[in-house]
Amino acid sequence: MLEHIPVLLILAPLLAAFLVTGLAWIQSAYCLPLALAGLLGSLLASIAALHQVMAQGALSYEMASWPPPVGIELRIDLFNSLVLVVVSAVSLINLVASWEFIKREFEDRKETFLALYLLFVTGLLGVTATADLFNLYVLLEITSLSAYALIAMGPSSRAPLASLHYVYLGVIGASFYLLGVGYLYIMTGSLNMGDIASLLPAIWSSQTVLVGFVFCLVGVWIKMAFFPMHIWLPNAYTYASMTASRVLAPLMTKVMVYVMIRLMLTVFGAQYIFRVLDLGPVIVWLAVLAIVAGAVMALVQRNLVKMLCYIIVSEIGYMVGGAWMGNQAGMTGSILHLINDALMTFAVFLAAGNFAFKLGELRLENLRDLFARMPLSSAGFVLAGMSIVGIPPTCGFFSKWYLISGGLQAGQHAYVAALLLSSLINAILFMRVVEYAYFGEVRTGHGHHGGHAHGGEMDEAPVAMVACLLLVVASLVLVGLYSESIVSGMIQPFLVRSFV
Amino acid sequence: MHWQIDLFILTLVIVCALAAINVRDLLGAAVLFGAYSFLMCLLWAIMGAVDVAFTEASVGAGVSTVFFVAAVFQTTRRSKD
Amino acid sequence: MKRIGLIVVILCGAVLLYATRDFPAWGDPASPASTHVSPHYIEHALQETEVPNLVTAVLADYRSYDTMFETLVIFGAGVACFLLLRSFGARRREGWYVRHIPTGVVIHFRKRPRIPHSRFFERLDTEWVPHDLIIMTICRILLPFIQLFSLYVVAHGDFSPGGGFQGGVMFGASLVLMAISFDLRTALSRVGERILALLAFLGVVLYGGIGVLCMLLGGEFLDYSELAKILPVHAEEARALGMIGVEVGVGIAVTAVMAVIYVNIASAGRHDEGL
Amino acid sequence: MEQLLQEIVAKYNYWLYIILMMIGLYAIISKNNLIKKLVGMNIFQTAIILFFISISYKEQATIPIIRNAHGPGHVSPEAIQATAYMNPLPHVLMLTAIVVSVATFGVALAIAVKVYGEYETLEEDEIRTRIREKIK
Amino acid sequence: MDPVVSVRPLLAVLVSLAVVPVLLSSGGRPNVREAWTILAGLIKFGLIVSLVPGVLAGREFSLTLFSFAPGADIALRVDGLGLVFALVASFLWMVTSLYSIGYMRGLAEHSQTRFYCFFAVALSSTIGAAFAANLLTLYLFYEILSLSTYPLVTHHQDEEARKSGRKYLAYILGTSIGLVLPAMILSYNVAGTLEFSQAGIFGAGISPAMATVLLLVFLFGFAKAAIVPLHAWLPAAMVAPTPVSALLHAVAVVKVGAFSIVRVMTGIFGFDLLGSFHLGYPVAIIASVTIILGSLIALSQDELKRRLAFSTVSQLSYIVLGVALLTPYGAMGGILHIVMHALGKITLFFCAGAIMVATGKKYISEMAGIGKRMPLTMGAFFVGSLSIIGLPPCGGFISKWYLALGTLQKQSPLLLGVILTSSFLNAVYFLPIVYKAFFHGPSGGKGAFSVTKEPLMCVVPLLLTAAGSVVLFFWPQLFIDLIEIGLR
Repeated sequence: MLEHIPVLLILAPLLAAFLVTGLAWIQSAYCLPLALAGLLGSLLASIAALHQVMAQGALSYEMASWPPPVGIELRIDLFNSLVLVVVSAVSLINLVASWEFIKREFEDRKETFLALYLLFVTGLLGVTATADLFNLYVLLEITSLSAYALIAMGPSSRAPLASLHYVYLGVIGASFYLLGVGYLYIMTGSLNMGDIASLLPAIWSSQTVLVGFVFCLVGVWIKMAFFPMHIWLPNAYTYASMTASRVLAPLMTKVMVYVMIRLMLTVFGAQYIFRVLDLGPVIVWLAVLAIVAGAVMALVQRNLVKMLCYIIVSEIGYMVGGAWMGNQAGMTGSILHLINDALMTFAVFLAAGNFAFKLGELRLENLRDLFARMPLSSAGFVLAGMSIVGIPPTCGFFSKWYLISGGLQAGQHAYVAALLLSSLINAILFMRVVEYAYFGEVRTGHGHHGGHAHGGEMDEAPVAMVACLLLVVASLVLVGLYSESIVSGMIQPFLVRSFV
Repeated sequence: MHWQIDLFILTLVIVCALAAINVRDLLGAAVLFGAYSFLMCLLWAIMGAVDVAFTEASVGAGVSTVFFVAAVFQTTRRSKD
Repeated sequence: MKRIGLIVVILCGAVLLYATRDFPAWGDPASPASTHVSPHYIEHALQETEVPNLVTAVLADYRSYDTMFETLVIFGAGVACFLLLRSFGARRREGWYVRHIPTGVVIHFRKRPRIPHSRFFERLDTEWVPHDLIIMTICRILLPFIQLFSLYVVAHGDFSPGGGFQGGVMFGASLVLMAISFDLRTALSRVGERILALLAFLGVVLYGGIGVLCMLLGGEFLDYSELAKILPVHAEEARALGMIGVEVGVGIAVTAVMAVIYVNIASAGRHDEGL
Repeated sequence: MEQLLQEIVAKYNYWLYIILMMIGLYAIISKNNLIKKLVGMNIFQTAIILFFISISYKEQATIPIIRNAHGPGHVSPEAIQATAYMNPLPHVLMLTAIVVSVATFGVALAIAVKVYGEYETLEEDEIRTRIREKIK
Repeated sequence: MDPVVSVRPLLAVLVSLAVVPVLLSSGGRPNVREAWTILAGLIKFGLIVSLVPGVLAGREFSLTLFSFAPGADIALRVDGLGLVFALVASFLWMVTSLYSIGYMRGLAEHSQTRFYCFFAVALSSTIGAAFAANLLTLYLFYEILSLSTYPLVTHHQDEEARKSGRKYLAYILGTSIGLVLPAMILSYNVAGTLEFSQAGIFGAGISPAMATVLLLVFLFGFAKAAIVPLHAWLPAAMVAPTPVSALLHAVAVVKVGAFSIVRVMTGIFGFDLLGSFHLGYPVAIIASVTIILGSLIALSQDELKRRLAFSTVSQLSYIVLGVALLTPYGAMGGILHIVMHALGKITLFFCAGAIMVATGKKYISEMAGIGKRMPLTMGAFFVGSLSIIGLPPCGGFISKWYLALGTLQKQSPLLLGVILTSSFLNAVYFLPIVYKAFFHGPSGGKGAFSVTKEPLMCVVPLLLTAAGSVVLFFWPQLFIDLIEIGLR
């Protein structure tokens, strides 16, 4: 079965999704175990794939045994195996953590939610694993379609509208991508990434290729909420059900960043992107704008989740800027940050979800005395926040290191400045939350009643939610401390051909 | 194939598209949108994409329009633009 | 907003027009798109799969993995519509309308009436929808033909335009026609929600199952030629049979999902009254 | 002049698809009515499909179904010429794209119905005032 | 130097971290909690003392924990300088723990468990910073220290405390992220390593302009050293409970800042490079400005803790000044000042806290005559002031002596003048307090002080540190040896 690993990791959640819809009408008690089994299967398969890739190089799977470019190929190399592991792990952990929450929010429709959730994950895994541009589009649409529905199901009355706006922009994004693929197809006649990559150098000067690339890129940017195409994201993720945004926020945008880097490095090649085209400086400036705008917008938010959403917008700026820096350090930083940011965002959203489970709406004022009520969740939140700010030894620091390093090497001082500025603003943002949550007025008046003078009894979220949060937070530190092995073991071998 | 027919239908398609987004009645827009889809399907049939034309006829001109009408039935026909 | 829209549109249009200068001329048989991969399909598909309709061959075999996800998109849309709209609670309403068929008298009830189970009474929708004997009768006659034709489209997809998707949409449309010409309740009493869900499930499982079966028989995922091991045919015919199998799966799933989407949108998820 | 005419005949299809697409894009961005935007979205998608179909067209070629494939006097596999049939690949891709667009359309309509249930209107500006009122 | 791989430095760092869960779980029982705190302090001090003979014998204990990039690992290394700092910090932690028991219980503070936990974390990171083998590790512990002291600063949870906390973090995090981080990465890009070494890491590959910019960025970036104009957080942070001010703002936090600057100048740039680019002098000037300004502002403060805070601002720059002289004596004096100032200043803070606990008084103008009520406390205060001023028989004299020698070596009468002026100013703002405390009557008439006796748990520690200050005057040799090893 080993040779089937690339397809198994997609099939596991897919079949689970089918079976869940079937079982929901017959014996709904089996749905959750089935979904968990599916996600676990996909996690194991992606770990096995990572292992195999590290041992013997990229895996290629010819769908229906037609060799590419005639058939569709799945191709797993160092880069996407890493992303696959993150995607499957995050989705598995989120399901474990959110089940109580899902049960409460969706009551009689939780099995349907589960099915859509699995479809969403399947889509993400498929997008990451495929080596076919059109297949990527189809899977992207599966992901988006389930995301639209998951967001529209939010408890807030504004959720459907936010989701509808996401639909409009999402469709524009996907269509732009498709159009770009069409342009590439008209010039090369192929859809397979590797095949196109081998055909492109002959027609580098073609305007069609350039425009195709630009449209692919803009499409992907819309999907990843790159400033100024980010307008759909904050509302969508804020008004969605926390159970959904906990998986959407860390994965959706990051997988799109993956797609962008894949397009840049594998399809078009670093040579074309950085030498033939001279878009780097312009896009880095856009990234600077994204970083600053995201940070500033985050400052004015009074809603915790919305604030986190704007932080995502600025983090997207980090990654795009790093990727377009044109040197190995920047690209390394971008890829490492992709992994780290997925974990960091996941951790803060897990914590926010725990808060929401107990508090309902997460306006900053509602967070008073949170620490006394939910000490573990808040501690997890603070650690995750530290990682986003970039305090060592959490992983956020190490990816920032490479990003800044890349910026300095490329002479992009504005980017470095923006990155530092946004780190500082992130620090302010998280300190503000901490002030509300930890250092509100002591209710009994300070200095006259020893011991615990905090108001509010301890009222922590369910065990599974807290345990998952702590697990993810621990992984933030571990990934940080072992980032060297990720960089030298996986990212740099992948990049070595691109940056000589 | 005669490019004159092609051009004629293309023009009609564009007219239908403009009408569909400009008519101030959603039910009217639904019908015009159906017409647009059907003309498009014709165009594709001319270009030899029979399978796609078939699909567009059943989906675009058929089911999509029905969904559209159903949605208008559940909401409102009113449209300010 | 209008101004932003105009600027974006003009910008995009200009960029796109700029790119067309490089395009190969329209209909040029020597363009890269027509010479790189596609000749393989045209020249070898018949030999390799025994299916003369090249689109079907590419759709259901060479790029069957895409098609599986295409089915999945439809399936997902059905699930999504169900999740979004289906509400099990009854609508707050002004009353119930019941018609006594022989006299044509319509009675309005404040509370839910207990209608005697007889063919003399029928429930009417609160909101007026056209309800015409002629339409009903004609549709009743037409329905079987539509459905038969859609089955033909599915089955004959290998040789002529059509296939699982088109056939499925037509079959779904026939259900929708039933719901429109009679009313939603009649349609749902023939093909209930559970049955639709089960059909959708069966359809996608049929597709995925064939793929997995190929894998279990020792081939790659969706490599129908492996089916020759359990069918009394040779590998190329097995491919054609596999294609029919998945097309049927697509057809079933699409039928069910089209009906689900329609029913949910038309009744805003309450499944009692609607267009 | 001759050249220009040739250029027009060779490319007008592409240009018209661009016009169509821009109509759709404009509608998505500028229309106020939520369902109108969906119409624009569909026009936008069909325009792209039109573009792909244009790619697949070949002069002097027929629809991509092999003639005389089976039965007596059937064509030998070696005799099939790639230039004799349209390129089937874009057709396949666009079948998928149509399906995707109808699925998206369905889901979007469902969401729009939900939005209407919430605000009793489909006009964006009116919805915005409702939201503002609610916050107050 | 022979390097020895040893886990002892790591253990020394982790001890107080490991005690945090225990503290958390013993939240309800203060005695258990404080017993653990002190026990951890003893173990930590013991571990650090056990490293002394080895270092004196010329060994270098080191341990690489995680590697991040070549030359930028997360690694610990014990050398003379680090050991000096660690010894002082861990010794004073024990004393402070004792003191805080008296203080916190005396004032019945809330959230004491949180207080002890973050105290322990702060100590861990201080020791970590002392033992850091490279700039990356130093930065890591520096940041953890900043964050873990924030809850201590905001301990009172009122508006003023929150404001000060904001100010504190804004200055500390702002500079460390905004200045140190890019400077560090730039240094790494230039040099390819961040490992401290006497020769510096840059070699010939750096231009004078770049070196100047980097040095200045580092100097201001380590804002914990409170170089003017980045000193404003220090007086603001005085809202914290006194043990915090004492340990963290006289010893741990500010000294980590100064120590980081010392490390950067000795280990990253190296004296040779600084000398050849003539970078010592500008730094010395900046430090001198801080010294004089700090002293002048201190003169005008009426709140005792604020006066001490500004005094700290000025004294910290002695350390920087000493190292910036780039002479052996100067460096010796500067680093020795870490030790001497720590003991002197902590005594003064303890006294301020003891007065606070016993009488509730915060302002100097209210303290006339207090010496008669609290003779032990004010006696210790006198010793502490002497040490800060730099008069025998207190440790401060030794460090200032070396500093003065350093300026002479450098042949810079201006800097000598700065040191002398500042010492004079120190005397002007400290001695009147003592004088009034003993020889004036209370301004508000007899019986203005409700205190009957000095709180024991407060007095014992401050006597200990005052005695330590005197002892160091007579036996400073251990530290001098260690620093010599460290600077070799």
